[in-house]
Amino acid sequence: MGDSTKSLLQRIIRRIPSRAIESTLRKWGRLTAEQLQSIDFTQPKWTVTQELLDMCEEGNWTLKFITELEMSYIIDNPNQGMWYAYQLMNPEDDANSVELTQFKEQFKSHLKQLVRHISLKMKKHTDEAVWIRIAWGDRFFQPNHMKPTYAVHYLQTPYVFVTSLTSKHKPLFSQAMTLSTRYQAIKDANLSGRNLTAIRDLLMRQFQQAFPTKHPSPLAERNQTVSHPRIEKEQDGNAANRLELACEAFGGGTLPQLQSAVYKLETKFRDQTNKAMTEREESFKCIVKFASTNLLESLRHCASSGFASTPVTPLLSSISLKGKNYFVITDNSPGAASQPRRAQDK
Amino acid sequence: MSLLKPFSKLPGINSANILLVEFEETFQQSLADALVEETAVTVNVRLAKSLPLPKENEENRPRIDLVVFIINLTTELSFQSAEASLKCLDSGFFLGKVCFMVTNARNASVPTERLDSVRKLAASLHCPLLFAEDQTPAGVTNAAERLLTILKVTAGLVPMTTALYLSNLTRCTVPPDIDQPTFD
Amino acid sequence: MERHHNSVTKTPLDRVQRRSKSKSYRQSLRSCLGATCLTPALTTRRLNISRRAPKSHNITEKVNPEQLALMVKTEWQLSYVTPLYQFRHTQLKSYSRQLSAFIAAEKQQGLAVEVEGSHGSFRVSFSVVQGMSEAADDAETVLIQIHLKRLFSRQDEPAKVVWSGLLTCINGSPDYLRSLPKDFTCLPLLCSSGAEGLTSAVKSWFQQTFDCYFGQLEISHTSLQWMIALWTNCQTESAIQFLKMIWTLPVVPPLKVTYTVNGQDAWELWSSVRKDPQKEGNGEDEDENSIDIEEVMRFMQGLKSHFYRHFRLDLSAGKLDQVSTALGSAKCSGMIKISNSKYMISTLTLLTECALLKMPI
Amino acid sequence: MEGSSKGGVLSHLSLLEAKARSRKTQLHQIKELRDKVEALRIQRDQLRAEIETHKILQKVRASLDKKCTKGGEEEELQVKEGEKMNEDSEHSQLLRLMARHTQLKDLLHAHHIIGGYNITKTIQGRRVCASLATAYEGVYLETYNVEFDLKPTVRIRRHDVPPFIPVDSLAEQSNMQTDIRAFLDTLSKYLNGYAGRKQQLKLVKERHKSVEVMESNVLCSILVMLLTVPGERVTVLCTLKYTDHTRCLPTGVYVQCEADKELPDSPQWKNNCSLLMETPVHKALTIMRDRWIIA
Repeated sequence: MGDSTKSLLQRIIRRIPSRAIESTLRKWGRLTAEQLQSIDFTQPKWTVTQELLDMCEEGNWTLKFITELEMSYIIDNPNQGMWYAYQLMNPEDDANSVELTQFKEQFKSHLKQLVRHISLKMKKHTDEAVWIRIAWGDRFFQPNHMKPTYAVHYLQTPYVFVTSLTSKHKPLFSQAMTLSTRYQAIKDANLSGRNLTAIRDLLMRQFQQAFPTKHPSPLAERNQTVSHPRIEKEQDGNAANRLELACEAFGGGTLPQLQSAVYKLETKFRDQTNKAMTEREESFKCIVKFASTNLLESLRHCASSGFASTPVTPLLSSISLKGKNYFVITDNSPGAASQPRRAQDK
Repeated sequence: MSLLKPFSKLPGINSANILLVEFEETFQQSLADALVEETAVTVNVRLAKSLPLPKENEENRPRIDLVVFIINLTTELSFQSAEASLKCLDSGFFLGKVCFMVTNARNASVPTERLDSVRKLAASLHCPLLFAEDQTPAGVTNAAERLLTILKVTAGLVPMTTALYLSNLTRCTVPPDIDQPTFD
Repeated sequence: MERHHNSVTKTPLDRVQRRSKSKSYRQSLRSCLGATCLTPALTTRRLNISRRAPKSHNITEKVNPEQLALMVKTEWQLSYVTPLYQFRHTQLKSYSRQLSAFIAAEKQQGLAVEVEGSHGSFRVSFSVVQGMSEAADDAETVLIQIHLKRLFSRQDEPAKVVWSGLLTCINGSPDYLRSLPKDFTCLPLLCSSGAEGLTSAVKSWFQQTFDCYFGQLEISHTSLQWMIALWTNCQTESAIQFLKMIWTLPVVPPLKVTYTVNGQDAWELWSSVRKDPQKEGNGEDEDENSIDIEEVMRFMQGLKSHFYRHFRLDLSAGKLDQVSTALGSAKCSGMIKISNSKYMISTLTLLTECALLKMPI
Repeated sequence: MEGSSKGGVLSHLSLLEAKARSRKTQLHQIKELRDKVEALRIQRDQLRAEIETHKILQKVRASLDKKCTKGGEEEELQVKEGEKMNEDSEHSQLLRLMARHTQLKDLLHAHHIIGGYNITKTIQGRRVCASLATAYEGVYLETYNVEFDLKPTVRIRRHDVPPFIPVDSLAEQSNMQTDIRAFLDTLSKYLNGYAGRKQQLKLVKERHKSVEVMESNVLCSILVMLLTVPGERVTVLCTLKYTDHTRCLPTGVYVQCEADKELPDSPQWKNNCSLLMETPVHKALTIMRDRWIIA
């Protein structure tokens, strides 16, 4: 037991960058002021780690302490792995009145019924998010703290954000989640990314969407760049129109930092100049991936600069409209040639 | 489709009007800022992404003395867009009032074929082809100065020369071996 | 990057022997003059506008398997080399010694030959790769390897290869090769892999010894499109599995588009844009299996239009950065990996051509 | 001239050229400044004229408003004919129209205040966008938008309502095809309820430093507070539940006290509970503080 505690501590410290170690330990609050003072954080990381390990041994820290440290670090730095969004479906009547203590108890008891060895830790963050850390074991093995699953849920919302959940544990997690939130089902929301805040903002609609209103739009005002009186833009109207449509499709202002979107296209190849391919029965299979440091801003720029035609195709605007970044596209009715494609769920 | 005509309007006194057409709309802005610095003549700059120009501006648009197509060699679309826009110009412009300006010609990933197509296009229309550096301020000023030299002539502000005369001297010619491999 | 039509004066012209144009060039000239309309946006000048479809070469029988394995598994950085003066394939042993000594001297001066954790001595070996050359005018391919013998290693431990380079010329333009004066050997393509410091050391030794010049060889947009077409054309003989293209669009922040097409579907599109050989009616054996730049462009157009139909986004606005299939991958920065030895020759032929275009006349 | 011998003739020439150029720009600058003075003068005159017009406009407006309150048709005629309009009769028609315009604008504003929705048509009437403003105690809070497709059926295309407000199920329940207004009314109630509760929570945190908010959620449908009874150092746990999400008042108040089990049943606290049920929480707490029930 002692060894696993120490190796977990070692592993966590390894993940934390040197400059963040001190602040993380302070936040953790398990070290006394003297202990904190005795550590020289300017030393190389491995000496700091050694000192901490010694303290761990002296203080007889339990596994619980260490997992707390990990959790507080992950909550502050969530953008480390891939986060997947899940959507809860068909709420029961009392779904809206689930409260924290009730949820905690329920989730714990449901999961413990399903798995014998499991270590659970829940914490409510300042922004109302409930953070859950699960270390999975099974009938014969103790919980593996090296690869814990993290889940983030905002009570009363139908979304759950999960990282490092294996397919083996997914049904167990899903069942406990649906039962304790008083929903009937859970499904993949087809949205994933490294930036938790981005996928959360996208689904919770916490980004500035542009709607047509009677009030003078701030966009138009912002767009009026002071230029020289002798320079005139001939197609200023078009440019403003493109920008407006682009903002309507992807949102205005700073957009959630989504990094990629994937489309699996299984549609027919249609081109008037290419008869052979157009007449072909099978679909043309391809996968298109868009990637950028901020995908939505890139796409918005594409549309406003004219690289992408406006109005923006529903395929691209669905990313922010539906809050998804994985799409499977098929021709929905093979007979009608003029039917536009529609994004379908996986 | 409305054609842009070179002689449908009267010229202004001591003024010259230049139209910059660029699909990317990036270089034209800095170039325009440099062009209006000129104090000897009043330079009016009109910016466009592509032709034709919108009808509603027809009234207050002055007579255009020089049309410049800015082509960024790194993208194919830039050339294609310029090629499509050419169709909206009255043939009168091709008597010395059109010129091409190419950027990013030194970029190594640009296939030589693309520059060749621009050369051929310019040569077939008897227009001059200028090369410009759009990244540095010095490059922008330099490009603006070269355009001003041509503009002053095409606007009729330089005595003893005409646009047609100048274009005979400056128009792009295709080297005779453009379609042949270099080694022979 | 120097432009070659400007550098005509740099080489004494009297040394270049004038020759009549070959038949294929006259054909290409005729076809370009014939096309009076301007709409095919890209015409070609220097790169061949038509080339033989890649035949699978049974290279495994001809080339030493060990050398072949090295060539196939490595990702190479490409450079071009101007013709080497007084290079002799017979003196490779002596070159090995000279280059070893050169690197040792460089290292002594503390110049940048340091490879990580390299406390030991470098040993260079030059060897001829037999069975690679295709045309009679091609010089034999030379493989250069640098081994590192660690200072405190056991006697029987084999020296580790830390750098390899391949100087090659496959199907080089006979016109150009024959026009070279007698003492020059043309191996225009250098594929190198290993530490940067060693690459520059090798380059500077070559420059001093053979009076040549090295430059980075980027793979242009057109060449990448050629690669796509040549590889896709192989589908019937060995599956390409997928055709992957990576484009970058110049927006803020830059947008990377990865477009991966199913191998079989790509091939069917390719065969639909191929010219009907019957209609051509030339009947010449030579032309039967040739691929035209127009076909390549039509293929690209087809791929782009399928993309545009879905996303209303014009890929022409961007830059093609990288292409890959199961047969290999190529990046515009000049990195190449050939995964299937069967088609190595045709890929190297294209690259040799690219490198020859950088040669001074 | 010494410089020229050092740097050569050409550099000297270029120096002269630069000088000449800078002189030119200086002259140019002076001209520009003059132009600017002229422009500013014109602007000043314009502004003066505008003020003048505005004054007249206000007079006209006042008379219009008077007429509206009286509601007499005859009086309108009277106003039209008489009074101060004679001074600049050519503009009178225009001025009257302008006054009417401002009046209508104010009416529209009033309409928004009493709960009307701002609806915008887009793409030739195939879509409409409704914006729902929320307010609490006279303070405008966030505005939410819902965009509808009108054809082939009325359908929500997109919105920026937070996910814990059940927009989709509200849409299903209401008969949106015929009565979009009813749907907007219900949605607006939900949004105003949410905005009100959120604002209350904010005010509690701002104004009552001694009250510790133990728990709340994104929907603000639950509020657990730790209250301190002054003097006795007794803490009381007070839970407010808002099961009706359209309202800003709780549907249930529960009080617990570790130290004094009897406390919740005391008449004073029963009184407090009913106070909390009937008054917005931040106000109720203020009252309780004033009565020295809590610190």
